[in-house]
Amino acid sequence: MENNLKAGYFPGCSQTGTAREYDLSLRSVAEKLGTELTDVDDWNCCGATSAHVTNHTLANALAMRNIVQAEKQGLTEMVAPCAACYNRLIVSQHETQIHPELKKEIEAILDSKIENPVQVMNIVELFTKIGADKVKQAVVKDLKELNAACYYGCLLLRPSDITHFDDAEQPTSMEELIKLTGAKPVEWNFKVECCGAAHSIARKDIVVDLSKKILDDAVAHGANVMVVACPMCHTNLDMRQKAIKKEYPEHKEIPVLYLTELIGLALGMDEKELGINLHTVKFELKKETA
Amino acid sequence: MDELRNHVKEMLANGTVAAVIGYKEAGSPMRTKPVIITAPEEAILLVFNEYCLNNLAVYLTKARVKNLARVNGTIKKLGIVAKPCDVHAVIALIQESQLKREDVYIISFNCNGVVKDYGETLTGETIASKCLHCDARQPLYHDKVFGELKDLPASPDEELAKIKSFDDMTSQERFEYFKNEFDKCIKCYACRAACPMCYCTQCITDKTIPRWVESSAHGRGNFSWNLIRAFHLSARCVGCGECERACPMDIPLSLINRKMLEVAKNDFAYLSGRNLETPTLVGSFDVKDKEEFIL
Amino acid sequence: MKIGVFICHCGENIGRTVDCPRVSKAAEWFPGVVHSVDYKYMCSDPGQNMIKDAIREKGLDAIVVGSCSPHMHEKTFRKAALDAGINPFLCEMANLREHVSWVHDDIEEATQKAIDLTRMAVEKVKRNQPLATIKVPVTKRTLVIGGGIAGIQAALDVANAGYEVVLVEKEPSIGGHMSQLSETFPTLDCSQCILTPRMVEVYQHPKIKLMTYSEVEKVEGFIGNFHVTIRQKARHIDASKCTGCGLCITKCPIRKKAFNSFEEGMAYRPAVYVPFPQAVPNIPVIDETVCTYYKNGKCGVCVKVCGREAIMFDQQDKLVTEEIGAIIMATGYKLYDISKKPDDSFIKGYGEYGYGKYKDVIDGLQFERIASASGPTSGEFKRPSDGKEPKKVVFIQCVGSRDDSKGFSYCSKICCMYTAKHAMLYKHKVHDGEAYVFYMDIRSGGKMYEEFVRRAIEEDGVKYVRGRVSKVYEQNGKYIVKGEDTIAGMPVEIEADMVVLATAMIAQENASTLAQTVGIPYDKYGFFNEAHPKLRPIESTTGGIFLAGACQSPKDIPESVAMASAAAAKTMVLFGSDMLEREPVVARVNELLCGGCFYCRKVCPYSAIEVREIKDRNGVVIKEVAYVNDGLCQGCGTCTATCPSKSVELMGFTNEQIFAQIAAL
Amino acid sequence: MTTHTSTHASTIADEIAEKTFQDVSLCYQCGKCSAGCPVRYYMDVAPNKIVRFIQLGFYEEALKSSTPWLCAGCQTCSTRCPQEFDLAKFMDAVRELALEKGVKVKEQDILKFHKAFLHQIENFGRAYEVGLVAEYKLKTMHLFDDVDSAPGMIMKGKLKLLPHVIKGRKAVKDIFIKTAEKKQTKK
Amino acid sequence: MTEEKWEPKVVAFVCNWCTYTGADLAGTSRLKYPANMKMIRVMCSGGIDPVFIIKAFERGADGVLISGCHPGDCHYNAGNFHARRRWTMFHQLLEYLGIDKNRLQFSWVSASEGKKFVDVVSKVVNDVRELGPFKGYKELNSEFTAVVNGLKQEVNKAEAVNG
Repeated sequence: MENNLKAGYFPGCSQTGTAREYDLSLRSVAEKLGTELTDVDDWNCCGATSAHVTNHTLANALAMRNIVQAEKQGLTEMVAPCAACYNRLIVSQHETQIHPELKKEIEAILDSKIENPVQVMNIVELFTKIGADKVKQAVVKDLKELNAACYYGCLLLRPSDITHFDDAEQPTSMEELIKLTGAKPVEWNFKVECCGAAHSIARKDIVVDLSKKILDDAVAHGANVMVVACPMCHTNLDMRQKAIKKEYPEHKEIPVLYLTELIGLALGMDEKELGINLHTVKFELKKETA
Repeated sequence: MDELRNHVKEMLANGTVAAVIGYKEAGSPMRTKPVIITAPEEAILLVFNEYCLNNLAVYLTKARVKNLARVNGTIKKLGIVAKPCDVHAVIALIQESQLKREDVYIISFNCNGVVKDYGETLTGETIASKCLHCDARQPLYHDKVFGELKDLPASPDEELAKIKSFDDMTSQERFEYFKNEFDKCIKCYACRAACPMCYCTQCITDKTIPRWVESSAHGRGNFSWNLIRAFHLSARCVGCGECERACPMDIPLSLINRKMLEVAKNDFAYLSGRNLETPTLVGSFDVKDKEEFIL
Repeated sequence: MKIGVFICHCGENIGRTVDCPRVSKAAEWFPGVVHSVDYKYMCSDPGQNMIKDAIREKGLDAIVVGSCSPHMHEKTFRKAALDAGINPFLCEMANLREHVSWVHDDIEEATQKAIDLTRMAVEKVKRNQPLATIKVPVTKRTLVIGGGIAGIQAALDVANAGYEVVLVEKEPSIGGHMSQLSETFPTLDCSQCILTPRMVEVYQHPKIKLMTYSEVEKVEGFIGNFHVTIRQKARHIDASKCTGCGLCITKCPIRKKAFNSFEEGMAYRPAVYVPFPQAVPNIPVIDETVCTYYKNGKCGVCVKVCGREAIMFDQQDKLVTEEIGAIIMATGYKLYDISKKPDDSFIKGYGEYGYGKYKDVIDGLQFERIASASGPTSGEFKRPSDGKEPKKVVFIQCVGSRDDSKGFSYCSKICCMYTAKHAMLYKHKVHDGEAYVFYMDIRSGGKMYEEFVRRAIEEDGVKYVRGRVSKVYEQNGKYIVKGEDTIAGMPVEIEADMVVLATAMIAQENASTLAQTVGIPYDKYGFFNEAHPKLRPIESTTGGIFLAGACQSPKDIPESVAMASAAAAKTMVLFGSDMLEREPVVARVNELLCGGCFYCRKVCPYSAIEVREIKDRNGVVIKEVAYVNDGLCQGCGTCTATCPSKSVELMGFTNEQIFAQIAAL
Repeated sequence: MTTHTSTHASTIADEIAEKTFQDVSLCYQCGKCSAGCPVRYYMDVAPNKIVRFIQLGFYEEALKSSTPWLCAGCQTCSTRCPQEFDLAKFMDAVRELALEKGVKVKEQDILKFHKAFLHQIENFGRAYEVGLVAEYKLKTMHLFDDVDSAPGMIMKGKLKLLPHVIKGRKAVKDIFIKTAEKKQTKK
Repeated sequence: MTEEKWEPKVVAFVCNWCTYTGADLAGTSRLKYPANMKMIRVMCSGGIDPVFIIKAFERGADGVLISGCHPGDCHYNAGNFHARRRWTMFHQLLEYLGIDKNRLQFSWVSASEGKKFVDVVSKVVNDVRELGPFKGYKELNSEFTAVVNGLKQEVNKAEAVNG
């Protein structure tokens, strides 16, 4: 295939653990679409919420070390599939670009110059880059049985003046993408509502409440599956459904897929290949009777 | 070369142009001089090569040349053989209302550089310094274009390096340097005569009521003249280097012109005579123009 | 040349730190000075007489007064010079008070500087030329652009004073936004009832030439002498034949193709239409974009029903030129379309409120139409989605106003009042309904305004919540409005049936393009700039062009009307004399030397430089040179500094004069 | 409530401005941030009031509140703020200051989680989830929360029993040391 | 004149509407500034020709100040925007040719900025004072005079020799 995309890949910690299936499905889908992903050498944790809520210099330094690593590798584009990692990387990059004194400080800590040529992409942008046509051509299975609620969460779109990606309140890019697979996107209210993210462990009660509200709205608007683009959202929406069920026994479960998994299914891969069997809420496509 | 001659012959014969300003050989194949062709059979004289040093655009604003285009009460086109860099001057003149685009017929060449001086073979050593930072070896505007692009002999841009080196000098040192250079000036105004952009009916330096520039060839008059000349050409100069070539005292005028070209480029992303659509730098403004030097 | 120097002590003001007698003594020795004196108060009557007497007795040709700032007394001393029989522009001043005695302490230094300044003034005045004030004739006709309430008021005032008016309106009818309103604050009288008689008056006024469905295309000339080109768009109806019977409108088969913009998109209109029943003039327009005839040449029902043969499918736009002396800009405002952000930025505005997504989230003008007795619901409160009566309505203020992020930094000024009015109108009709207003501050300065808002709260029970709403979303047919009451410090969620957004008032579509056409400055939002924010709020900086109403900044009806009458009064001031007098500080071109590069033309802020062709005896153009139009030139001198060959000079500030000053340093 | 004076006041507002590159006076207290905050119901004080406290110099009230700690950093407020004030970033700075000033944090569990998380990165360069959860549970004594899901996750390969240690571990550790030093010198 | 007695000579070209009026305000507010600076009033900063500056140096000025309305406040809407472009080019040219940038300074002073006017004037006068007399420019001419005198002497000598 000609015009194959080459991009750097920043997996992020979750992809090596709780979100193993995200990593798995991304790599398989990328391969199928002829996209070559190069892992960032010896990447470290972006610092996540914990760093920036307690020490902003530390947060920027941790994130920028990865940018510098990618830079040294000669990467010009880099996908960070985890929305939180994406947010941390792109924000730190922006901050160091507009505040020279901060840049100097971080350069001193990292003992390395920051040139900032690397363009950080989120997962949706990666697919846009690959091209709708290419994805569409590769689809072998029509997912028309799926009524999907696309969930962007908070960090994929924000801060909108830095990410410059889609409308911050009424985004549509993920919907456009999944339409290619035949799945039907549903219009619902909480595409960009927060699920509680980092409070997953320390304040499970909050996460249970917020996730429940989001899941309920999706179901109320006719969704039979949710699509996410962030391991943290996935943890809260999928894994926490057990806890939700415990708290609210009448809760109606709804499977939660990663965007990459949904596309993988359309490209003809099976659930196991994509790691969907690892989810808390079970999901299987209807078996074709033909 | 035959293409050029045939084309000019045809244009003159069918009346498209009233005259063509071009180059002809001057005593040696390694030397040329300007010629104005009005009859088709004279077209055989025309040449184009790396010895076509003059910027012929300077003739376009001369009354005698303009008169050639006036035939029986109508205005015909004037043809000009112009290197791509000379085309910049034509464009700048059009932007300054000295010409109309439809009144000039631009015959240009894909340019492979010219020499510093007549009689030399074109090499990295002898190539004119303006060719080393040329941004348009193909003419940006033309009515006819000849020639094919070949690789240009490469050489470091020493002019720019020299200009940069001034940054490390103190103001006194720079003042001293230019004062000494300007001291050589004999006020012959050859620089002005050679400059295609110096077309004023009466030059500021010739004005006596009031007197703008001290006309005696002493240090102060020289400094003022060169300063005003440089300023009047800032952001208008197309960088053809004819002034320096014309200067009998070898004053390095290009060091100043080039510096101001760099200033216009860096501060306003502007190059003179490149685009008929962009407003001239002088005569337009942007609310967001830089101003960190203003208190 | 005989020059007189007069040094003023200004009581003690100058005299305390400047040794005035010494200055006047020193001036005696300046070449050309034949008379030099000092006096306590030069500006007093005896002081002025001293100057006049000296001019007459000593035969002075020019004078220099060393006193205060020219901004203070230049006019006084020039007048004195004129009275004594010399040209007033042969008087110069040296500023010895503001620039010397008041800012320096050392007497020696101050005196020396005073001598220097006087010498500079003497050197300058030697090179002054006698100048004559410039006189230009005035065409006593006014052009009013915009036929909203401001334009109507201005046109009527000027016309009633006996001057001719051309009123240009781009829509098919005059009336503007005011004709869309239901009732008006703070009296709740019906908008149409007070407006319609004015519209008819305009139509019938013998001094007013009404041009609807027309736009100003070109403005040339200057104060007192504008040449205006107006495009009359083709109505495809012969206005001279049409009686306004409306048969074509009722019979037109195109019923649901075009939204009715007067009803703010909440109804349809046929292909041939008048914007609203009371339209003035009552002559319809055919919309080419939807009419079947323009698609395939068929239909023509209107032609068949029209008894007057007034339908003209092949009518073309017409260009009309008018000679005008003064222009009143009254182009009004438009509402911020919050489904889009104003610039071309990627982020769209206010997705969180779901405007454009939810049918029952509407803006203020849409609410006016719902509340209006002549509106799409005939004044009954029905929400757009299902026609049900909303029982709970939430009003959100400052949508797009006071918002640097998604809108505009300024306050739209009228929303506090009309939101109170909206809530009140709603409560008056739906007695069991609930109205909530989310606000940040209530700005109700104005006669009976604060009382009006209190009435909404106290008598009509409208609930005001202080806080901006963060999100509106739909759940089971209700709209959940998420807000915070910042006074109680509590989150508030309201299940509303309808949400009304008080969107910002912004500059009219293409206001900046029109401003460029007319030649007046505008601010970063597109509102036209006044000449001075306090002392000249009605005038634009361009002479003879005045501003009325919301084209200058957001305004309510009484303010717009007041401004319109003020603008009308300003044009009458202009028309009070037959000739205009101007200071002769204008640029002059030496045509012999001009090289015709026209850099002057590029830099002139007033487009005062024109091209003049120089021809030989046979009429063949030899060259083109610059020429200054005295009426337009304001005398900044930017052209003089730009001219490479120094062929243009500013009268009163010639290069020769300035060089003389420099030389005298 | 005690009387408030804003004598040494400007320092904290200044420090926040320095950390966040924005001035608290930007906020005009419209409350849109609080209105849209997903965790508003769990907070003791509305987010806009935290800004108000800082504006007025009531620092203690701001620093000891649970609100900054409950902020999930979702940036809904920052995205919708009409004054383009980045409240999420502001909250980061308030938390940071609370730690620097040694204010007793109300939400101990959240703080302990963050500390445990950073500890993992400091040691291994990446988040090591088993270690994180273990450390967090030991610190908070919430020993039996979520124990039901853990074995399942280990089976699925989601929780690895051994941490992945990156090569640049020392570089990362250095980052921690240098940023800590910076804080010391500042004091 | 001895070095100790030297006082800087500064010329200011100011616009009529903002800076000149701002200077008037400095006066009415009785603010103090050095008496070394003398002002020449033009209508707009857009009308200040760079040759004025050269002339001022030729006439012995040690420093020049140019001042007009703030961008956007120009009485003539756009005069100062054109001026700003011209200055951007001119001050870099002068600096390149070796005239210290503190000898030619630019400022925006509005009609209400009496205090700023005083600050600007004081700064310029101080800067120029630090640089000392503008010998470079002043001596441009004296060298010429010296050469002429030298030539005259030569001629005289020759005449003397030739009898």
